[in-house]
Amino acid sequence: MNDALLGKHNFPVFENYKQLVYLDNCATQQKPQRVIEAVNRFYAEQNANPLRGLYELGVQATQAYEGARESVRKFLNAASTKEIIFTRNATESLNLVAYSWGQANITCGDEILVCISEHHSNLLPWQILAKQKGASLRFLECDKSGKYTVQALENALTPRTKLFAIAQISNIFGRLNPIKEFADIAHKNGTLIVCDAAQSAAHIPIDVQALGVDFLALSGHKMLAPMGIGVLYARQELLEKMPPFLTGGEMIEYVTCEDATFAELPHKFEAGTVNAGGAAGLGAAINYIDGLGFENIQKREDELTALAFDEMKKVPHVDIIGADDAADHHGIITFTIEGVHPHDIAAVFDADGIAIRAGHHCAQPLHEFLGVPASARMSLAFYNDEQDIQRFIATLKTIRRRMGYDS
Amino acid sequence: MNDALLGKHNFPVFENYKQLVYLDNCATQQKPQRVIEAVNRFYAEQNANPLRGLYELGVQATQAYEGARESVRKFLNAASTKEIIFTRNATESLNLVAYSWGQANITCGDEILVCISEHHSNLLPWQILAKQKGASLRFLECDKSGKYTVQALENALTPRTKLFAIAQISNIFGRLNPIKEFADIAHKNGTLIVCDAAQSAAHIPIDVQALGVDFLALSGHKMLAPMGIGVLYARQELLEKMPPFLTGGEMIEYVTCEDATFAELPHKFEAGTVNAGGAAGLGAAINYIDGLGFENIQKREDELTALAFDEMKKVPHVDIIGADDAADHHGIITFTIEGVHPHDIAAVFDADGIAIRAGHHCAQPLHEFLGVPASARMSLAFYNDEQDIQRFIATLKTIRRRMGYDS
Amino acid sequence: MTADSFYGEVLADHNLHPIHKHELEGATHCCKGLNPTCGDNIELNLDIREGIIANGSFTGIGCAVSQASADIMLELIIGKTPDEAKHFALIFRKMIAGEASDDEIDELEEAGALQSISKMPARVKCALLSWNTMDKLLEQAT
Amino acid sequence: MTADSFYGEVLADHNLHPIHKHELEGATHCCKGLNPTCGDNIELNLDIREGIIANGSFTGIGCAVSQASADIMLELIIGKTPDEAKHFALIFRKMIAGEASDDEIDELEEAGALQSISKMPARVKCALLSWNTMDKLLEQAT
Ligand SMILES: Cc1ncc(COP(=O)(O)O)c(C=O)c1O
Ligand SMILES: Cc1ncc(COP(=O)(O)O)c(C=O)c1O
Repeated sequence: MNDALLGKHNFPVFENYKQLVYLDNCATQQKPQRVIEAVNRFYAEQNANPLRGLYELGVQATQAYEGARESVRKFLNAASTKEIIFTRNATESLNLVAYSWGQANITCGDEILVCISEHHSNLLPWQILAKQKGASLRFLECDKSGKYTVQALENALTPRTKLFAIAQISNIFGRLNPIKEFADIAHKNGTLIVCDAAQSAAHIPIDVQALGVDFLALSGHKMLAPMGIGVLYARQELLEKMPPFLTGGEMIEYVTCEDATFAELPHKFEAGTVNAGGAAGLGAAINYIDGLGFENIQKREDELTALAFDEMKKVPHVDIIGADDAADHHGIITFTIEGVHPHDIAAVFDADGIAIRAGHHCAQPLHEFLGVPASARMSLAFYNDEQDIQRFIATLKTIRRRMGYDS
Repeated sequence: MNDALLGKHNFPVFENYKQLVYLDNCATQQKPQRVIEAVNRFYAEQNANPLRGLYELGVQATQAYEGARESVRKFLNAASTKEIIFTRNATESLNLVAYSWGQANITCGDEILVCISEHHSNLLPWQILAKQKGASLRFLECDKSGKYTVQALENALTPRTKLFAIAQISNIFGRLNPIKEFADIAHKNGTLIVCDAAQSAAHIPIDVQALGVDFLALSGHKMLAPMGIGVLYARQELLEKMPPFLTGGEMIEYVTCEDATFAELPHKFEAGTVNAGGAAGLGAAINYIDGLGFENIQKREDELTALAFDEMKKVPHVDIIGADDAADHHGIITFTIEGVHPHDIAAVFDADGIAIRAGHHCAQPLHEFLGVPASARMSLAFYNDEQDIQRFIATLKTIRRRMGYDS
Repeated sequence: MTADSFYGEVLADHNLHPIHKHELEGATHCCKGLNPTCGDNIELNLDIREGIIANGSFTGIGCAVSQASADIMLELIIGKTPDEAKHFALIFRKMIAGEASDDEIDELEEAGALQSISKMPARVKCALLSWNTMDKLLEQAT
Repeated sequence: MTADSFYGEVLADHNLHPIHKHELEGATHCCKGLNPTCGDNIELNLDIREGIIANGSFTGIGCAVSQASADIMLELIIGKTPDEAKHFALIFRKMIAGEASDDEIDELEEAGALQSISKMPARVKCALLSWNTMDKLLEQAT
């Protein structure tokens, strides 16, 4: 591991807010100086419209952009860069699948199976698609610990199930779902699997070929990169057959007044001027993660998670949602405090300079399923440290009293 | 005018490439240091997921993002920030209209009228929509100078014409279309007008209320801002009735397993984590333009255009596409050289350190209409200078000889 | 009540021990309000007779700010005319926007305890939920 | 021809005065190629008889690089066997990738003049268009 990459000093935001305890990493991660600089460098040294320019700067812009695509390909171990589509964020990636693959492949009477714990971004596109097509949306339920069983999946799949939507790591439970096992089961049933890797990409290594997923979505901003850049991975065979999603410049081969033929993969799915600066930032983020190594990221995050988890369990009136084992949380601990609304929890933490999140975390159906109107969530990254956790716990212990309870 | 804002020294790319003559501003503009810094500042001082955070950093991120929206509103003189939707680029803005408004409002037998000179991004979404709906796509033709007449428009409109798509400034001709006049004619016919302002936004002041347009699209990267951020303006009344386009986090009110209600404008149309860093950059770009003032930008660009135009007309074998008056070109001069393929033209310019563009410029139907397979284009911005134009002309004069012709 | 109460004692007290959080038999008017972004919701009941808000109550779920704000609001408006209630709503909004004078804040009695919300932009919606709901109710009522 | 010829004299010459740009009566094989991103297109005609490329021609539009490359290619392969032509295509690709040896480049005769294209990544597709089209044609032919 490159030790120099660990720690907050690489992140300008922590230089500017020395007292900040940032524990909302699920929502978005902070950006290391190197990533910020990579974006700057693009605009200062390579800025041109990629894929077009017949001049030196344009060639450099193209190299920066396509170089980032190759970085993503390696990061996900995709077979080809043709399978890597740049989007704005995971949400757009999933919508692309729903609009392009979904409109062409889902018909009346079909079923789409969605995990009950899915983020709205991996639920609403399917809900709307199902409505438009007269398909039915079915839900796979988990137990209190957030676990989905093989048995439940096998029971839920029917001959009409065309698609199974599941997050690799839930943004509430933090639990890692057995994607490979589930993909095999789905495929045996003739069902495609779309994997939402928004919460996993920054924390565990992903190998799309080993996982055997058909589609996989992620957001750059949740893995050290700037906002405005995301990725859709899809198997080439599927992409070849899918109609384009957005249309316009860059994604065509020939256009006449009446008709158009479309460019080759991956460009067919990237309409208009691409976000090459964002892609350059994502490339630098991947480089940063590679420099640290996932073993080291995981080790550190697991340690911090265990520390937080164990201390939280000791605080009276605090209830943790999900698994009873810190190892199942991957840096995500969602909780409630008896008698205190999550918004008030977040407000008290904020007063102490600690950023956590409160609400439904874009997972209202899960909250309904669990019978919890809202919850609070702390989520960490490798750049957090023990002191962050200690300050988090110290504030946690005071909350009920500060809300007027005697204990 | 703030004189300090004029000139290349504000643009890092020109510090890094002192000899670069950048005349591909239609494709994308270069970024001033202030814009690059605004993005940096967002990530170093305000980075959090906007619209969610119950903590200080989240509040700042929201202010940065919504502050940029207010800057765009003022820039376009929209009535309300509810009418300003952030997208990735103009292409996505136009696709949003086609998917959301189009799917709900275009039916079999309807007509969509598109100018023959439209960029593919303001053509393909309508071509595909028309096909899907059994509507017909009709074309408004211009004369050789790129001019569309009131008469032609009135003749082309029929009772079935639901939408009229037109660029404010064509990326080939550089001509400014009389949007207000055309909007009035369209509206009298019950036809909505969608205005592609991708090429105008950096060069002339836009007042959506005075223009009376229903939809207007622009790209940040073509007006000093980073890539990955664009804008759709639409009248509130239309947006209220339009179904969402992309769905997922941030754009909902309530979600159940079966159903969802959507957030208020503008959030209804912004699914997933927004590009707040990009928006901050766009805000800074608008600030930069405001600091210069459009009168000054126009004056300078008009002078440079006239200089280039007059000199180009003197070069034998060079044919300029479009109007015969430099004032109608708005910094965009598309041309051909007899006997030399545009790609070779661009290659020779590149060898001399001059970036221009060659090809069909995402306007294949127009090239077909004009009977020109491809063309070369120089396009300038206020930060270009007389020396850029002189070097451009100097190279232009050598091209035929360097391609092997005797003169 | 300890001294370091986060929102201040008045607010904490109204949150933990609301006076008016219950159903209201014989209410003449009822209105629902909700805060989509945070999921807070409120049902406001008023008993308006002979031009006076004779009684009122609320139910629903929400954070301390929205709960206490509702309770304090009812405490203030019960016994007043709808026009007086609207006047209070106006001043309350001014206060939250940081634009009310000290005299005006005095008029609001206990509701003045919510003044500090003007420094928490993310919570403004919570504080305003009951007041917005009341405005909607009174508009429908008149 | 002036000395500052941009692409070099060989290329400029084949572009302005192509030897093989014409229709071909009695062609046994014909194949179209196109370069979507730049709009260049080519139609390649070969007359293959008794295992020899007896004659060939091309038509179409394109930049100097694609036009000259097509003309030079035909100059090289006419009179050769399809296998020899394929071998040249292989070396040509190596050269454009900057990986051919001097000996190999020598084999290409005039086509070696396109060596400098390896330094213009945006133009590689132009140089390869005719060669790719020939490969496609020969694949169909055998
Ligand atoms: C007239 C016009 N419209 C639309 C576009 C598309 O802009 P973007 O690629 O940023 O979406 C362009 C730029 O290429 C343009 O010139
Ligand atoms: C599990 C999960 N999926 C999808 C998303 C959506 O990501 P984005 O908002 O970047 O599109 C998120 C983040 O909010 C998430 O946690």
